[in-house]
Amino acid sequence: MKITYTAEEESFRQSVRAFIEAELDPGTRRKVLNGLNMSKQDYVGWHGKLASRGWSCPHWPDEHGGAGWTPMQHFIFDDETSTAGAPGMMPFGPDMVAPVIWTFGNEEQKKQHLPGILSGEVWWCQGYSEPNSGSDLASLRTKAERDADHYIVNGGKTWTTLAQWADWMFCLTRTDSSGKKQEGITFLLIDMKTPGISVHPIITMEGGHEVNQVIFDNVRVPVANRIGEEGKGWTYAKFLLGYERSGMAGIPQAKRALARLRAIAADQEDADGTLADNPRFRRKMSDVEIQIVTLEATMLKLLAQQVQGKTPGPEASFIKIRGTEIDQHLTELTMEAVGPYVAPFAPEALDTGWNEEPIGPDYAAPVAPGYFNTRKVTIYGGSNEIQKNIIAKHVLGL
Amino acid sequence: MKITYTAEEESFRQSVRAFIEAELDPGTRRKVLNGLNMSKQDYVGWHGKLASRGWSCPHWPDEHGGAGWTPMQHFIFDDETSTAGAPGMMPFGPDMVAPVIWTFGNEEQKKQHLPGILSGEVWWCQGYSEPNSGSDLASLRTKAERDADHYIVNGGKTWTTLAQWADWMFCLTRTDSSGKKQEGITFLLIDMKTPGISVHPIITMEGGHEVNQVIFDNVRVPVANRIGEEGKGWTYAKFLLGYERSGMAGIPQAKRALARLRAIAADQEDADGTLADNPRFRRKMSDVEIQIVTLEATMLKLLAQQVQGKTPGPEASFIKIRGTEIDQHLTELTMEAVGPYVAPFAPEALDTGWNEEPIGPDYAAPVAPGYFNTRKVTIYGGSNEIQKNIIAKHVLGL
Amino acid sequence: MLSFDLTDEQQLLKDSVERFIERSYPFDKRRKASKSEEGYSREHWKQFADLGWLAVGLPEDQGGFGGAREVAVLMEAFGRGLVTEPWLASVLLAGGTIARAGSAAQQEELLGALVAGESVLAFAHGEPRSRYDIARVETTAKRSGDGWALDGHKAVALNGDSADRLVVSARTSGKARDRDGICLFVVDPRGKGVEVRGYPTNDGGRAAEIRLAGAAGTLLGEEGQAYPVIEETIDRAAAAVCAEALGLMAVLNAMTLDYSKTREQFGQKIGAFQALQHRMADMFVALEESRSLADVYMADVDSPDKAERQRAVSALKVQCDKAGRLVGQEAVQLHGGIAMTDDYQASHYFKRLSIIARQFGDMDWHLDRYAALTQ
Amino acid sequence: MLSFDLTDEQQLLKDSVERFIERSYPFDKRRKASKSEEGYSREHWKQFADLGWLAVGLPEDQGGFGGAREVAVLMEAFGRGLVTEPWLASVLLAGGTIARAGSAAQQEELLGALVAGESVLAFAHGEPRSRYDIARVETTAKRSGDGWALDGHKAVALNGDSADRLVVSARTSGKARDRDGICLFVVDPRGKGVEVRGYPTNDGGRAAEIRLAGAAGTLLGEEGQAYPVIEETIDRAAAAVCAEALGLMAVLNAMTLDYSKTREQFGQKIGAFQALQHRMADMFVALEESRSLADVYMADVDSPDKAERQRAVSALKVQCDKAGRLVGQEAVQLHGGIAMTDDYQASHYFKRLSIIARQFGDMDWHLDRYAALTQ
Repeated sequence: MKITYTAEEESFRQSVRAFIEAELDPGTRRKVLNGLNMSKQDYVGWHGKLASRGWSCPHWPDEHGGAGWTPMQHFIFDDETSTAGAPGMMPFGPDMVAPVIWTFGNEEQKKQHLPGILSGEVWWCQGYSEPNSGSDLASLRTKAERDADHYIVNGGKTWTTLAQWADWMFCLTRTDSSGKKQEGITFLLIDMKTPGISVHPIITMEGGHEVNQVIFDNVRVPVANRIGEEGKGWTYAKFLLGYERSGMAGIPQAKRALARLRAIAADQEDADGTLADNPRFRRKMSDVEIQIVTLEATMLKLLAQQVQGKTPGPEASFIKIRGTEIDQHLTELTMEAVGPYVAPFAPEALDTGWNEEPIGPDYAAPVAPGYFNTRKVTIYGGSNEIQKNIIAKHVLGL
Repeated sequence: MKITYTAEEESFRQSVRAFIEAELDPGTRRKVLNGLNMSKQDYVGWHGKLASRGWSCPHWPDEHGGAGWTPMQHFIFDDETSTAGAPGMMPFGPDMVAPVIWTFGNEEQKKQHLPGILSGEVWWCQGYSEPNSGSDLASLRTKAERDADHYIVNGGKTWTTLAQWADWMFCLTRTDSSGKKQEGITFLLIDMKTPGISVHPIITMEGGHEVNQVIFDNVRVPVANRIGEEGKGWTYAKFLLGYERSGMAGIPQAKRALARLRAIAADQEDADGTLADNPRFRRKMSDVEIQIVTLEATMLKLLAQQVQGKTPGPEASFIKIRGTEIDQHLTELTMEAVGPYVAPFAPEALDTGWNEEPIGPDYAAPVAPGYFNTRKVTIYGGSNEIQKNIIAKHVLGL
Repeated sequence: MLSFDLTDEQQLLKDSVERFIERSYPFDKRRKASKSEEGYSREHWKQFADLGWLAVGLPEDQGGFGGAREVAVLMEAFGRGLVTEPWLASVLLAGGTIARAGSAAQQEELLGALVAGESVLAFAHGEPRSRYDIARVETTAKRSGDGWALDGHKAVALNGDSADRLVVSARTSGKARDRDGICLFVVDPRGKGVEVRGYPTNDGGRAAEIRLAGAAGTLLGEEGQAYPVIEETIDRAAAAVCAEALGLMAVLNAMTLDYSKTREQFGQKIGAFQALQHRMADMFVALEESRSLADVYMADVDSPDKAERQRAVSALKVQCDKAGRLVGQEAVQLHGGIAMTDDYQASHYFKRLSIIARQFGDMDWHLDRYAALTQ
Repeated sequence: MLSFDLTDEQQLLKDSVERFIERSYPFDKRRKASKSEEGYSREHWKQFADLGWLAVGLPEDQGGFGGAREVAVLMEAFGRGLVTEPWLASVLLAGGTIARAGSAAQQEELLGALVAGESVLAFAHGEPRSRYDIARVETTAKRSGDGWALDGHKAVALNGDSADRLVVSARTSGKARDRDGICLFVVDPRGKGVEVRGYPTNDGGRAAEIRLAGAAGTLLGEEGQAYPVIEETIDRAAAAVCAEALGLMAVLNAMTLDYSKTREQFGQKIGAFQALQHRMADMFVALEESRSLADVYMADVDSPDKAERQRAVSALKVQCDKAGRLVGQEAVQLHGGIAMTDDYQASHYFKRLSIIARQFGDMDWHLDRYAALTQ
């Protein structure tokens, strides 16, 4: 589809491009475009660059440091940064805890936390899931007991993404077990340097260390770090889940993955030319492209509605479903394209500074790990089954 | 797979072939092979021929007129008759009510009913489903009230296949509503000529008249026509459902449909030759062929187990699921093969004696009706959802 | 900036056609009309003319208005009502080719009467062996006196049996699959050498086989150059049936949902069964996605850039055929037996979706074309 | 008459390998061996030899026994145990080519040591650009003195880094895709001009890139006639990994079912949710169907009729890849996060299934071949 851009939009696009050209670290870019392992500095460095331009959290309200963009500007920004190979923003601070803080936090908390999130200097992690509460989040058991002006937290969280880099955690704790499970949940902000917190890596099947188990052993958290009222944490958590889901379409990332798939197919020899010439494989690539274009159309409509002040409803659920299905489909097609060279396991090839000759084509090493790792996307952020339950209940009225 | 036949089996195959050659009516055969409308006489005529050879109900116990075949002989017989275009046997008499009669009926009933079923002179229909009890069969409401040595039946049945040709119906009725719904069901044999029975056609979406609504208005059924005990009908009905499902693989029919599809594809022109040369379409035909072969392998294993005296368990459920999925897949692929000529609606072309020039290729007329009609197979005989429930409960223990 | 809002004119059109379908197009009337000799109601057709719908998508100097989005507004509502009137055949297909290829005089004559509801047209292009190949024309035209004489067999011409005039494609040069050498002709179906065999179709409409044996035809446009006109017309028809499919799917989803909230089995509404809930969620997603794609890409059907138009049309057809298959099959399955019957409306919606999947290029045909455009 | 019963010998083999896997092959031992330099345990290998498994599928005059069904019995159990010992590479692939192509003396020498567990072999056939094309051999062999000198690059040679001898394909004539001109050679991996780069694989095994620069090779069989030998060997390997997949799927289904009966969410076991029940029913059906196909068609892999063999192998690979994809992906999804972890065994079974789908021809490759055989 040809989107007609206004002159302002066109000039905005140029300024984004120029900014990326000038500021994006070439090493970071190379990692993003080739699916290599990222360091904390890759994220934080780029975040800092954006922050100094006022673009780190453009969707925030102006008073907290947002950029005041139109939805179309957001679309252009996401498209340009993703295409250029800029790292994605970690959602935990800017997209998740920040809206909770500015909506439900007190002035003190806003002053303390929002600037560090905006600048990227403070890394947050999400303390939601527990070993026995996966899809059924509200059944969580990590206990916070009041002791004068502190809570004593005991228990543990799991699947905590990049907790090993985090300065702070926003955390759901149980302060009361007497009522319904959704009641008695309290939303705490926890300094990860507090004594009694230990972070234990969970190695996922592709061999990566992205998630952790976080154990609390008599961790003292000041009551001042509580968001809103005691026992009302579920309300704040649900508010945040809505924010989480709508960000999961991942259109620019899908387009980048498709471009990479096309490049791989063009390199793989096949009976009559390359795999990219094979009608069967071309049809498969076109099919996924049409899926991407279709989801993009849905996102564009949502953007247009936001211009008119409508907030996205339970659509977020189906965007999460389709976005993650497309992700998985792309990584699986890439497995198919690479063929026998998906077998070698070469985690070192994903690290910076590895300069040996690759095993097979240089694009092969991240492919199987990418496929394995992407199995998670239909599980996390509210599994796709949960999203279907939400559609059935809240959209279809079943 | 090459099945090695014994000399006896080979000679049996020859005798089946010779019998078909000599006895199968050419008009009937033409209808079967071209998917045209069948008359009652097509079924009854072939049944009668088989009966005079002792082959009409070969799977029956010997004492009632079975042929005493090995499972391999059944396999050969089904394969040969289907390939040659013999009509399928209507299951209601031979496969459904007959086992109930010889297992739970009294001597009187056996003597009265089994010979007519064996000879094909008496046509049976199944009175199970009601408008408000589809998958939930046990919730049926057709009432049978005792009046001396009769039951007075009031209510109605639906989806009654070929009731318009039926002489008798085996019918589930409710004689007691006080307990659990599975209790209080009574299994009656009802003469369709009894006053108070009316048969109302249900026209299905392809335009055919295969099923009916049957209304009972004070129908007097002798108590002597009750199978077994009053209120124990559910036991007999469940026994019969097991018999019903295992017959639904339909391998020979699927093979015939695939052969027809291949012939159509070979006739349809395509960019470079015919559709049968198109790699995409060839791949689709091979995929369904592999599905058929796979289901056939399952059936062969079941046959082999029967030789050893094992009775099929809940496997019947997954055979029903896969058999019907393959049926639907084949009719849909045939739609695809025929292309724009699926549109014309020419029910008269499916009737015997229609001699006008066909609209488009002569194979086109039955294709869309076949696709539409085949939607039923995943619904009837216990919908595929019900079969999955059965697997979950009885096989997986969930 | 993007806008998906309808313009005021589009909104008016939408309101008028939706109101008509809701109030004046009940299913029993549609069924009766569908079973009549012509397969539709001349009274409805007159109303379509009065409401201005027979001008949608035609050139403004012939009283026409609107492009692909207006067509989509109309067709989606027609899908909801399962309309059998020959709008697609007459206005979009035949009218469209005349608007694109005809001389001023031909447009004046033919489109004037069309828009006024005085003349019904049809388009006869497909042939017995052409499947979806637009260039595969074997019907020939030879000069004969001042005019042309046509010979050949045209297949499944929508509403070809009730048309006052036919637009017929025929070849004056080249081989069966050449793009060059194809022409369009206006043919009088009552003329000598024309045999029209009409029949009902499985979706409740009508079509015809048309045999030409030296039939007289008047050339429409330039000799041998009709391929791009036909291609664009069929692209627009493909997009139009996608919009129709949106209407069909919306009705099927609503019916299935309603049924699941009333039908009880095993002591509860069937809509309470999680396995069915998840499948209804899939049906919802399939429709919403198709609708979004149509809202955003329908405008591209009007693009002067042929590749852009074809990419949009093929993406739409792939998505809508895929969604239509899911929604249609699941609607029948989740209803159970009732949806198998001719009496229950859902079966008719299912049948129309099934036929759309075989019109104007099937899913694989469009996937191949999309792939070829993406090289 | 049909019989699906195992013979007494087959039953003995099955009992012995299943007992071994159950009692002597715990997951932590497997994990440790998998991470070792060779990727497996020499101690286990010795046991395999003692139990006679290194003779399965090899010729009787070399102490071997059994055909495709015996191989399947072994491989299914290896799948259950997620065995990393190089049985496939050493016995089936390398041993199989030697058995089919080698002279009596070569068989005596090489297979004798193999069966005794004294020598590990590997097969180096695939090349960096060959994908699944068996004839695409660019490695060349030229006469050099009494023997041959090989040049080229062999890709992803299973267990190529721990082999005492390699069986290597190379071309003495013809172009890259010709079937004629391909030969097999026995190469000493420690010889001059051989560079072996070993690495772990995503399924817990090992493989190697092998570069040959004037490496010395001993011809195995007739010059230029190795294609049918290689083709049959790879067919047998494809069938063998299908049998392995049965074992993998059986474990994943059992784990998923167990988990669904213990894991609680929303106050009930997740196995009580109907949407999940139906998906577990699909997993069950996928495995049962695959098993039936294997039980009935595995014998055809031994058929002297090449078309019959290839139809059986391709049908098996299509069905097992399809089923393996469903079972593997659903097992992870229904478990949720836990199955994403390296600690949880299911993830390793899933990974092995994912790699099998890319070995010895993928689903589309086999579907195309099956279609070609059905002409």
